[in-house]
Amino acid sequence: MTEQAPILILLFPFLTAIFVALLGAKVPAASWPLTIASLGASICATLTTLIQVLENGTIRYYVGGWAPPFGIELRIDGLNALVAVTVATVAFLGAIYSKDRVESETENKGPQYYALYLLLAAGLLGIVITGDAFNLYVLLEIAALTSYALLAMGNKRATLAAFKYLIMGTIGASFYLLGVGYLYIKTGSLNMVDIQEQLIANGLQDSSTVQVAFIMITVGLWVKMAFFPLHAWLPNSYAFGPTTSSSIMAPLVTKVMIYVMVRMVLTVFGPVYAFEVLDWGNIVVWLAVIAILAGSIGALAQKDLRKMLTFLIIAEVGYMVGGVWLVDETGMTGAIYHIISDAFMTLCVFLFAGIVFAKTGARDIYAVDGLFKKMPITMIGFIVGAFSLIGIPPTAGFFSKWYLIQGGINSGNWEYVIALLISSLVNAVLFFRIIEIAYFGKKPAEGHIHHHGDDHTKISEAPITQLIPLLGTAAIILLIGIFNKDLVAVIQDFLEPFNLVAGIR
Amino acid sequence: MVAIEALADKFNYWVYIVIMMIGLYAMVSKNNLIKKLIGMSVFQTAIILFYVSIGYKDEATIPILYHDQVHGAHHAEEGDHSDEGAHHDETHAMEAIAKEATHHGNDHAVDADHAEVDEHEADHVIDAHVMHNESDHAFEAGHGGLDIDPNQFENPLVHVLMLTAIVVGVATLGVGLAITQKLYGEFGTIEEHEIIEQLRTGND
Amino acid sequence: MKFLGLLTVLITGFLLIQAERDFPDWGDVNSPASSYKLSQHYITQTFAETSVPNMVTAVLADYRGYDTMFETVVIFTAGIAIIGILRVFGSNIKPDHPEVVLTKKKPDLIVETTCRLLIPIIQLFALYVVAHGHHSPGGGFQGGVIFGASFILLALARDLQYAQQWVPENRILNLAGIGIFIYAGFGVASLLLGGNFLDYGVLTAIIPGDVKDAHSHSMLGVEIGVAFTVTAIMFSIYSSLSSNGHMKEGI
Amino acid sequence: MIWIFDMIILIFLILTAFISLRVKDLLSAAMIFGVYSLLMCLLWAGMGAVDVAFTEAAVGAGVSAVFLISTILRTSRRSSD
Repeated sequence: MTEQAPILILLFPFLTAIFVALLGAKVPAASWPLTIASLGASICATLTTLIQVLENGTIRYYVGGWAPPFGIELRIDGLNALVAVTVATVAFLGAIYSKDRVESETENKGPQYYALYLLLAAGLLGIVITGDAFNLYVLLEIAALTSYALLAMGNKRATLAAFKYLIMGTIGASFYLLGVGYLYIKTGSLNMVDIQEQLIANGLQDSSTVQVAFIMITVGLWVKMAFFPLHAWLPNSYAFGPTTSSSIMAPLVTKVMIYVMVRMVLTVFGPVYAFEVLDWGNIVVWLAVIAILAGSIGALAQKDLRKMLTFLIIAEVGYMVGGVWLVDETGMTGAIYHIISDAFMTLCVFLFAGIVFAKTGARDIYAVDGLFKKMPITMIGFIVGAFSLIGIPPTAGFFSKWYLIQGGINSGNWEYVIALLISSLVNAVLFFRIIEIAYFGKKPAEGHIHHHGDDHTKISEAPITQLIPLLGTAAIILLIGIFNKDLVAVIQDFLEPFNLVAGIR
Repeated sequence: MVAIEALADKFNYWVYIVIMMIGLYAMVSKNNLIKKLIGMSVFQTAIILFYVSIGYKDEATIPILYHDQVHGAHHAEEGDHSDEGAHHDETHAMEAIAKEATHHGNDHAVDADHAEVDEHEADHVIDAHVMHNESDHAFEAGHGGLDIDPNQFENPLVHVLMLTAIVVGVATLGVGLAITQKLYGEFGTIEEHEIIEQLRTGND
Repeated sequence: MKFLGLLTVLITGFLLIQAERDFPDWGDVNSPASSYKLSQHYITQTFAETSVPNMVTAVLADYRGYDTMFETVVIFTAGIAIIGILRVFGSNIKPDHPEVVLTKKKPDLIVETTCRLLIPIIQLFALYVVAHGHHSPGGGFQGGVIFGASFILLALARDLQYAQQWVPENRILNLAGIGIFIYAGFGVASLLLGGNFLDYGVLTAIIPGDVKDAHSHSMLGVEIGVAFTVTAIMFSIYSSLSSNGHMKEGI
Repeated sequence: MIWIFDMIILIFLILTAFISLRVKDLLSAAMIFGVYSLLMCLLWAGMGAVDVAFTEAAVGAGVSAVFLISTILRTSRRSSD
């Protein structure tokens, strides 16, 4: 059955989602175990695939038995396999966390929530493993529709944000679709690898249609990943949506979009086209610098814990977009590494924010007041995530930033290096402030902000279903950091054929 | 008249841009949520118009085979099996026949020399996809059993893609309308600026 | 916002016009999209490989069947999403917003008689569209929408509750799920028989006929699955939207 | 002469798209959007995309318009722009 592993990655969550939606009306209690079981099975499938990829190289799975480009293929190489494992694991951990919170945060719509959650996971996994440009669009829309619904289940601010997201997301996806249409009109193919072969074979390097296709696809994905000037939909939707929804969407949706961008740049258009023929690497790096700074400044201005974290996501997106466009192998390695480590550290801090919200009912950062004494285990988990976001060794965040900075230095993009350092500094300020409040309690001068009175005495350690995902995430962050050499080896194996070192700039 | 006809030739490609921009403008700058959603639908149909225009071919017909092509095909295949040994070098013909033969293998294994032909065909099955030669696209009648000229039919692929896109469009519209109703239930209005105003005065 | 909209439109429009300079002529048979092996293969080989004269159906349900399965899932997702967003379950039913005043509809003789005559015909036509998708335009999706529309017509002619008596919401959701299970079932069956997912060719073991027939019959099967889901979800979406999630009078 | 027919539809398409986004009454907007979808469907049928046209006739002109109208009746008909 191992040669069927690629399709099983997707089938488990997808079929269980339908089952949960049907069964949920009668046996709501069965939803959660089914969700966990299917995501666990999906993790096993992704790991099997990863091992196969590491042993035998790229896997090409022809759905329907039709050879590409006639049929749709799932094409899994080192990059997808890693991202797929990440997506499945994050979804699994997020699902464990959901158990206690769903009923209260989504007005008793547990079964629908789990069905949508699984469909979102299936959509994202499908995006990651597919090798067909149009198939990616369909799955993009599945992921998008479920996201809109998961967010709109929250309070009224989240509903408005979900509407904005719907409009922006549709614009992004439609731009992507249009870009694929332009590629199709010039190449006649939809298979990613085949598109690139046709682009080279037909000498379409100078075609203005292909250039616009590249711009449309990139901008469409930038909208979807909330790259700085196009980020308007993100902060409110993740900050006010149900904590359970944002604990899967914040780590995954933007990261998967960055994966798609990397895939488009490397596999569909090819690094030579994307970096040499067009040569707007510098502009994009500057845009990324602006995004990083804007995200950091935005985060400094926030009093709301989750909203602060959403601005950090915008800064992180800047890291990765910049890292891709540094046009340097180390930079690209760092960007891909950061996709993985950022998924886990975002999950970690969002889980923490969810736990704090669940325990205190408050959204602002002073809600953590004195939590070190009341919930020490939770705080340990949070500190690992926070240290990783700041970039303190041996956490994952340190190593990915290390590679990004190396890439910046190698390619001479000093503005990017400086922005990265400033952003790390801002993260340090933000998180040490939170840790300080949690450890020493808030200062008297700040006492006017929303006092919670007697709540403080009731707060105790979080329930086990919330602790396990938090601590699991923290452990994974440390593991990714400690085994960074192996991870980087896999990424560099993947990057080798693209030959990013030689001949560019 | 010729000039206008020439303009009309590319007219589709112009019109989709115009419609798309109307839709995009509505999505970005209208205040009313339902207007935004109508704009979204207009925007998506414009993209579908673009795709359908890709598939259009002059003097081609809808991508459904004619009745006599379908039924004539069976006869032609049967006729071909007798003298197919002569056409081994014809990639196209072989590909079609090879498929046929493997599919119908049991039905037609009557000829004495059929076993030998089958061997040849088996080789061709493997590389049928690879050997597909794109330059000579006209099928000559009598060679491959199915006398289909690709230029006779429109490109079916874009139609398939756009069926999917229409479905996605209506699904998004439905979800958008549901969110609109929820917002109306909470704010009592579907004007975006009024909602934002309420949020500002209500919470800060 | 107006300025922002105008700016977006101008930039995008400029880009699209740039792209258009390099397009092949309209209707050109030698454009890459038309002359590349992909579309040529579909046109010339579809019948030989699947014995379905309607290429669109064949490509939809077979060559790109994976896409179509997710297209069905998109519809299903929309249905669940709308229930998740709008539906009000049990205890916390809020009164309707005062602005919306809906009068209880009295059955109208002419409308009702017309519908009584029309609905069976519409449903028959829908079944024809589903079943005849191999030979004429149509297929599971179109047929499903028409079938769903017949229920919507019923709900419009009388009221939602009347239509709900015929097609209760929980049953209709089951129908939607069954539709997807039928579709995925063909895929899983081919997995179990040793082929790849949705490889209808290996289904000769359980479907009578040769490989071509297996493709053709499986396509009919998945089209029926699609029709189930689409019928159910179209009506479900209408019910939720027209009653604001309360499943009461409707419009 | 088919292109004259095409041309007329295309011009009407632009007009209906514009008007449906322009009218202040949302119910009219929804109806005109239905007309727009129907014209689009005619155009596609003329271009030979019968399956797409069929779907658009059922979805765009039919079900989408019903969805829009039911939402408009459930919310409000007026629009400020």
